[in-house]
Amino acid sequence: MNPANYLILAALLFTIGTAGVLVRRNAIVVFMSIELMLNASNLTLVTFSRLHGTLDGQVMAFFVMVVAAAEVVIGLAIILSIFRTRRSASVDDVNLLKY
Amino acid sequence: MTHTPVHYAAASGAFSVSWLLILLPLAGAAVLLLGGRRTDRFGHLIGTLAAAASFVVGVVLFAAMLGRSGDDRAVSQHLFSWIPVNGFQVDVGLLVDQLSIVFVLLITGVGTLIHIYSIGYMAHDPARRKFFAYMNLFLASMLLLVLGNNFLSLYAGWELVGLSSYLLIKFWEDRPAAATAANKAFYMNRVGDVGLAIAIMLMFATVGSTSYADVFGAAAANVIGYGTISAIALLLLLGACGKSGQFPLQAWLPDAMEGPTPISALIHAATMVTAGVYLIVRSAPIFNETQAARTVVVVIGAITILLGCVIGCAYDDIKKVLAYSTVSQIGYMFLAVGLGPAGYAIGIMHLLAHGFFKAGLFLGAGSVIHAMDDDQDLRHYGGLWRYMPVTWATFGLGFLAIIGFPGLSGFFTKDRIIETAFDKGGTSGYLLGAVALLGAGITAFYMSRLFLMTFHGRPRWSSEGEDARHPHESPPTMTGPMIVLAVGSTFAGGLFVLGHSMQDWLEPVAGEGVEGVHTFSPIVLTALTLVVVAGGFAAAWLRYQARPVEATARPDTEVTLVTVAARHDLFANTVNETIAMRPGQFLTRFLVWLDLVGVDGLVRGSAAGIGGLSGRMRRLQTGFVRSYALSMLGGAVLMVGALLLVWGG
Amino acid sequence: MNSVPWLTILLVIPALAAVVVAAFPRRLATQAKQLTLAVTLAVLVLAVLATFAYHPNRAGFQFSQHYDWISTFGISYAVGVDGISLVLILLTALLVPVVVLSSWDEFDGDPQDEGPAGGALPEDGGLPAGGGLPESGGGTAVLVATPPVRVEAVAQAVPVPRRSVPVFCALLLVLEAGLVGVFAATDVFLFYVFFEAILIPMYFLIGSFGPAQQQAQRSYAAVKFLIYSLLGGLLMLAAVIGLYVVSAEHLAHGTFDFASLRQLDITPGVQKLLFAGFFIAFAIKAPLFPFHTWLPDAGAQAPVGGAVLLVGLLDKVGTFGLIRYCIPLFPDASDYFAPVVLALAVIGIFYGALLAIGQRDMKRLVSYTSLAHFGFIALGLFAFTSQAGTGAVLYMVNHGLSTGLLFLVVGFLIARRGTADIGAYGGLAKVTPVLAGVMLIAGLSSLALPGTNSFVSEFLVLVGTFTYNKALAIVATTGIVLAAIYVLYLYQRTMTGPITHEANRNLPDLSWREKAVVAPMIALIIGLGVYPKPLLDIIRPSVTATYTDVGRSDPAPPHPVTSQPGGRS
Amino acid sequence: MSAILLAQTEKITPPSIEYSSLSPLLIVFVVALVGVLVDAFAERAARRVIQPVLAGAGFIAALIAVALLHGRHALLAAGAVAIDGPTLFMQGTILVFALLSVLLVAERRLDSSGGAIVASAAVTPGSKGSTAARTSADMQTEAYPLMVFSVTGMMLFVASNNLLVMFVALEILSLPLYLLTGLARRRRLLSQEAAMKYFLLGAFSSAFFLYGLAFAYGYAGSVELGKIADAVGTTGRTDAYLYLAVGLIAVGLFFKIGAAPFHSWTPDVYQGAPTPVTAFMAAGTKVAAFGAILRVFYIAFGPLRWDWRPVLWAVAILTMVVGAVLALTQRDIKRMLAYSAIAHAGFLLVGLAGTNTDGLRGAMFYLVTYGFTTIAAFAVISLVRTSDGEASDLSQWRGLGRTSPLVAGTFSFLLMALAGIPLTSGFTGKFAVFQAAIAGHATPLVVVALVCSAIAAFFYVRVIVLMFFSEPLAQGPVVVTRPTLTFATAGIGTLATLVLGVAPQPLLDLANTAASSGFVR
Repeated sequence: MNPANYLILAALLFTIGTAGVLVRRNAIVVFMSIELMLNASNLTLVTFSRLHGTLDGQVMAFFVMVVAAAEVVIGLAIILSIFRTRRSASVDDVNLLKY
Repeated sequence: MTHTPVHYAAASGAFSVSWLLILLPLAGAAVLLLGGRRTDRFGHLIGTLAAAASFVVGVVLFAAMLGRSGDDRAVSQHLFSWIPVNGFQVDVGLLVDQLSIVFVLLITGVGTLIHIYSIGYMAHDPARRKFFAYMNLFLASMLLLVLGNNFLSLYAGWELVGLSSYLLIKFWEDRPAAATAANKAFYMNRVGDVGLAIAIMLMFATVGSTSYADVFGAAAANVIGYGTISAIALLLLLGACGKSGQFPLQAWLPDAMEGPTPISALIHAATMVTAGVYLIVRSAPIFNETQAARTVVVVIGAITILLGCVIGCAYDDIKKVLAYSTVSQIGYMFLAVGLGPAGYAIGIMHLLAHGFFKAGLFLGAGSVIHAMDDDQDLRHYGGLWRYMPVTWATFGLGFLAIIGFPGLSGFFTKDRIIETAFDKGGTSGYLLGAVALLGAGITAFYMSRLFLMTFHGRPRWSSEGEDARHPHESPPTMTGPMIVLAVGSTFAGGLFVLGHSMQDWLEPVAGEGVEGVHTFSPIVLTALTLVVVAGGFAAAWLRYQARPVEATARPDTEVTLVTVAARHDLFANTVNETIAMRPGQFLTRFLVWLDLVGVDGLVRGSAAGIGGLSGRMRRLQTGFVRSYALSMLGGAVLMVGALLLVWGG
Repeated sequence: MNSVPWLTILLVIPALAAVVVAAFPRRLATQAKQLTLAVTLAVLVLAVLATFAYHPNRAGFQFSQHYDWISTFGISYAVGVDGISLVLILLTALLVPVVVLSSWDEFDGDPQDEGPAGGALPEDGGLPAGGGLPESGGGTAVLVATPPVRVEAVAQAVPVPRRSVPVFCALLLVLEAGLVGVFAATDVFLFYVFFEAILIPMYFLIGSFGPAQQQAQRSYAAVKFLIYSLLGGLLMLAAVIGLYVVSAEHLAHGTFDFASLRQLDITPGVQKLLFAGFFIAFAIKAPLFPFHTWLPDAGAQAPVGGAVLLVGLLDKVGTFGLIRYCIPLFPDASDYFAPVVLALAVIGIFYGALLAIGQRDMKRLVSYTSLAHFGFIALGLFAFTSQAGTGAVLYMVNHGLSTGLLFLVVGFLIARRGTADIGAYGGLAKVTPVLAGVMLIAGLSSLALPGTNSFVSEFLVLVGTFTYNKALAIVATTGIVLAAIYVLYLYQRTMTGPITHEANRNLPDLSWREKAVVAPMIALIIGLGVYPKPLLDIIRPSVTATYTDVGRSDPAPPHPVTSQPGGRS
Repeated sequence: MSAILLAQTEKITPPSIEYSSLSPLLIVFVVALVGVLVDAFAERAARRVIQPVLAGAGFIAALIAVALLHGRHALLAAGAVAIDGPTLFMQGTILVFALLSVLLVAERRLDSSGGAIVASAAVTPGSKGSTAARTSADMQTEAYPLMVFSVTGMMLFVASNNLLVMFVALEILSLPLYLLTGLARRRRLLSQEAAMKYFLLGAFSSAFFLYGLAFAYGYAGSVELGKIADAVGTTGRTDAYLYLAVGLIAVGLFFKIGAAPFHSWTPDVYQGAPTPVTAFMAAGTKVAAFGAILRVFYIAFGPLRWDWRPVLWAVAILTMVVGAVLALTQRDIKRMLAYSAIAHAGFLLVGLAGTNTDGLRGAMFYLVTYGFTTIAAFAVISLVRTSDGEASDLSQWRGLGRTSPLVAGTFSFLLMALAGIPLTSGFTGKFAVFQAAIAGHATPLVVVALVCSAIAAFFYVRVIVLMFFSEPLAQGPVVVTRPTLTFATAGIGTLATLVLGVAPQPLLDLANTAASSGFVR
């Protein structure tokens, strides 16, 4: 089938991810949405890799996964510490810093 | 077109030190001002000495000039280069010629006398030293004015006499009236000075020089366009009017009487106020070229004569009356010099004669005021001749001189003016002659009024009661100068006219005094004049001698409109206020407001605007992660969109 | 003798002295003052010596020095003087010691030292309205508990006396160095650096040494002054860089060297842009109408000494820039914009005079008179005749003297009565005759009375303008009436009439120190009025050269005399 | 499918790596790893000594390595890393700033309780242990290895010649920063909040970057900057992928430099993070991010410059305006400096708008000057304290010039540098970039920039007014006089600000040679 469809799918995923970041309040979910965006990029990479007939894209996807994993660690640490302080993971509760 | 400058003889012998004339009084002033209180005790002596010394130098120079042959009597001396900028080369230089020497003698002579007089008059004033300093300063400035050999030096002297006049009018500074009068005098003079300044610029723009030699050379060579030269002449005239209190700039002169009386005598009667006449005669080569300007001069002269006389009749303040008489007498001079070569010399003659008798009159008035405890109201005088005979005699001579009593100086000089006015011929001639004649009559009236109300009739003051008056004769330091001046005013006129002596003397400067065809034979005219004068005197006699004088003037409601108008200076001040002062004040207030609200408001407004913008934009920084993300997304979309547009288009 | 690096010496001495003086502790105030006075006097002497070493009729810059500074941008430390800058350096060297001496006691044991801030919020220091912050620093205050401040904090926070004499002296010295630099620079970048650098000391002079009790107005004036000038300066920076880029296009390597820049022939279009950049900066600095509104505030809020330097010297940088940079570098643009400048100048003459008449605060009044004077200067500069130009440059010097003296006198009055309000005075001529006399002399010089310095310059400006454009000159000339009014009206209100306030009844007359301050000024005012030739001979060649280079020559009179030009006869 | 794989597996050959040329990177990386081990094994007291020394030594060593490498001009690791003038210049700069920041972090005498880094991040604010955590003398020494890791990322970021490496570097430099932001000893809540915001938004932006990378790959079939440029240059083929790539990658990079409208994190994070970390971020991250931007836009998208210039202009203007205007009404001094940082990012973009070597030189010079000044400024800020930490609220600075003139004077000088007053490095820097811009026919942009700096000057001046022209508060802040390290840092920064303002020529020469050698590709 036409690989372009994969690109469209990826674009959709990316959009969903973005929307998630904007609309969801729970920090964890927001973070998951970001992960979704990363994976959309991965899908795009892989698709292009297929289109170009080279492996580079797929290799890159691996890199991205590793990075994403690292990001998860840091992210969860931060979110957790905040959660422990405030007993809430809502990103809307943290807005002391403004204006 | 080029042309050669007028030639003046080089300074040599006595003339090489003619700068002493100016330096001596200047040094006097400097010593007195810098010396401070230390010189209080003998300050007046130094001042008088400086004046006298200057007078001596003047006499020496005069003698030296007599010793020279007619055509190199005009001596020009280059002192130093003042303002040299490429084409614009102005030097400080002196021109001692027949005209200026006459003025030098008048200024230093009368000046010295009045210095002496002031020793007595200001004896009790704590600031006498300063007074003499200022008078010396005035002498120096006035001498610079008449001696300068270029228009810029003249301008310098011109403004400096304005300064000394200002200083002396406000000499009693704690009197608000004095301060105001001084400022008024300076302002109105400045208006005139603007004219003079522009005239000088125009000369430079036309001839490339401001020295008499070059300018007059050009004027004589008749290379300057009529329009230009008329403009120059008229601008000079504006200056002259300002300085000489001629219509329409006369309003300051009466107020200037706030100054001490010797000042009124020296500056505002004898010398400074006649500077305008000097300017016109000095610029004869220019005025000769432009009939238009001369016409304006005579018209102004004529108007001022009447204006002065009429107001003079209405005042009860002795000094104000004399002031207005000065105004009208100078009007005569303007009328004369406005008549061109025929009148220059006559104008000067009347100027000199006037210098004597008006100075004498003022000093006399001063002595009266002194005697009456600084009361200047004629209506509080009367019958003073018994108490102050010398004053009465000297004043009387001056009075006779001014009304033109046969044989006294006024008789010669004023009659010559009337005569010349008629001789001008044509309707204008008759008109001017008539005005002059009428003026003579009115002068006779108000001066007689003044004289009679002061010295004759029954005293309107009491020697007892709370404001008791003990009139007494003044000390010799005061009477002495009065006597000298009386003598002067008696004989000066005669000397001048005797065999055209004055006219011939001034001929190189003022040009050939053309003896026009007589409209009337001099005898007839003289008789006519005498009749008119006698009429004036008679009227005054009937009104103020035959009948008793009220001790207080009648209120405006009971007198004729003319009198009311005259009492209000013919509304000159009202006019000035409505056309100049009020709008000026309004404009000033408006601009102050505009600057604050408008110009600066713009500045402050823009600052406030940015601040407000900042205040509003801060709100966008809500502190919510999601809104930050939204703004980022928005930015991303915009950027990518823009790029895609670039790609598409 | 030109081997002597005069300018660098004049530049370095005050700069070093400033560093030294700044290090003085407060208790050595007197020594600081003495040192400062000595240094500034030394600078004056050196400046005079330099003037003797200067050859007026030699073309181009003299005492020139040239060292590469930032070669990447063709920037160099290049100094040199022509007649124009030399006289202004002389003026600087003269006024600074005068100011030092005049403000000798101003900050000793100031009663208001410990005074409260007068309830003035820091935001009054020029924070735009509408910038108020209801919720300061977010909710921080709410959540983060704020335990009471520790004791030593309180102990350390006690306000110390607010005016340090050494600092004041240091600022003056820095200012002097900067001014010498700005006039001596022959490298446009260097000029710009000094142009901006002198703002800072003046900013502090206004901000922390102005009237003690008016903290809010002081800050406002200082900030307004700084930001206003800075805005102009930054616009000029754009033009400066533009000039560099243009030079880089014309020459092999871009440069800021003035001499080589004026050789460029820049296309008129570009000239106009660059001219605008420079002109606005200078018009703000000078100031010309309508960029003047910072001046009255700054003039009124600066300490008297500061005001003298501000109006007497700093503002000259603007007019100096006009003739040094705008006209020679952008002749076509100067032609093009001349009508605008002349119009602004004439407006300024009347606007300044009328506003001066309307003022009730003496310092503001003097500031506004300066606006009128700067109108005359600008008029002279853009009349493009050697007379007007020379007159204008001489006017810069004379204005420094006359207005400087006027400010000093006003300062003396304020020092005695503590207010600049004209209404608080009256009838002082009887109480303090010398003071009154000095004020009158200053005033007369300000109204350009013949015999005082200003007359020479003002008449030169007018006559020069007259040969260029009669109408303008005539209109401008009528301005001298207004000058008479604002001066004499001020004198009348303060010095004449009866004494209205008891406080005035026994004010002391001028002290010896004060006399020593005004004496040289008066001597110069009269001396230069009677014999201005020495200065004119220094200024004229440079001005003439400037105008000849841009192809301007004086219009010849239609009917010249055959004899040698001038009034000798 | 599998056939292809096989075919390629045979071709794969390990790339040759010139370790010598990578030495700076490797040194720092190794130091970071050692730091982790030290933290694991050395005991508390020792760590606080070893760690900073270790980190400092590592930075110095790396600095020497960089110096030794000067003049190198090569692509390494199969074109993944580029060692050339700009790289070395910026790596050096980053190392210097890192060194200064380490000094700040190592400061332990700020007030009664240790340094700026929290004793144990795990303790919940408000809980029993929290006060102890605030007052206890020790600190979370992991800060040092984290900083070193971040520096590694930065150095790789400016050196990466390959979008993927760049992405990885981006994460390496960001992740430690996220953590560091959360380590403030005082105002824990703000610190944690800042960390979270920074993290979420950072991750968000890197997602954009990554997506852009994918499109770049899709367009050119490679993520090597040079190859992308060739694809544009040789084939001249341009399609939507390319422009999507430019846009999305730009988002990621602009986020890092805090350009509007991607700036919103900056004020919050600058305010919340511990001051030394803020200083480190402000100086280091800017250098790194600009290094990357320069590389990407000059090499990969160089051929397209006429297409992205307008966008760059728009962003630059918006950034300058937002920075200058918003700073006017700030009350918190760190927040104000954050906005000023945004404004400066705008000025730097103006330099880029010239798109010429002058721009490169100017930008690099500007980065150095700005870094020194801003580190010094934050150092001074950390000195002015009340009982609950730094006197961050502007109103507390009133009259500081009277109570402690030296500190106030220094700070005023730094503010003037930021405002760009002549004879400070700030002016020279501005001059350098604006000159480039005008030479590159971006004059309108420069005029806007200058107006903005006039507005900006206003709020710097306001602080000076506060410190000098207003009367001190009765209970004003105290300037702590003990912390030598902080004083040293402030001193060095101020000195550099002065020297670079008066005698910038040497550094300019350095930047010039670095820039004119150009990017390797």
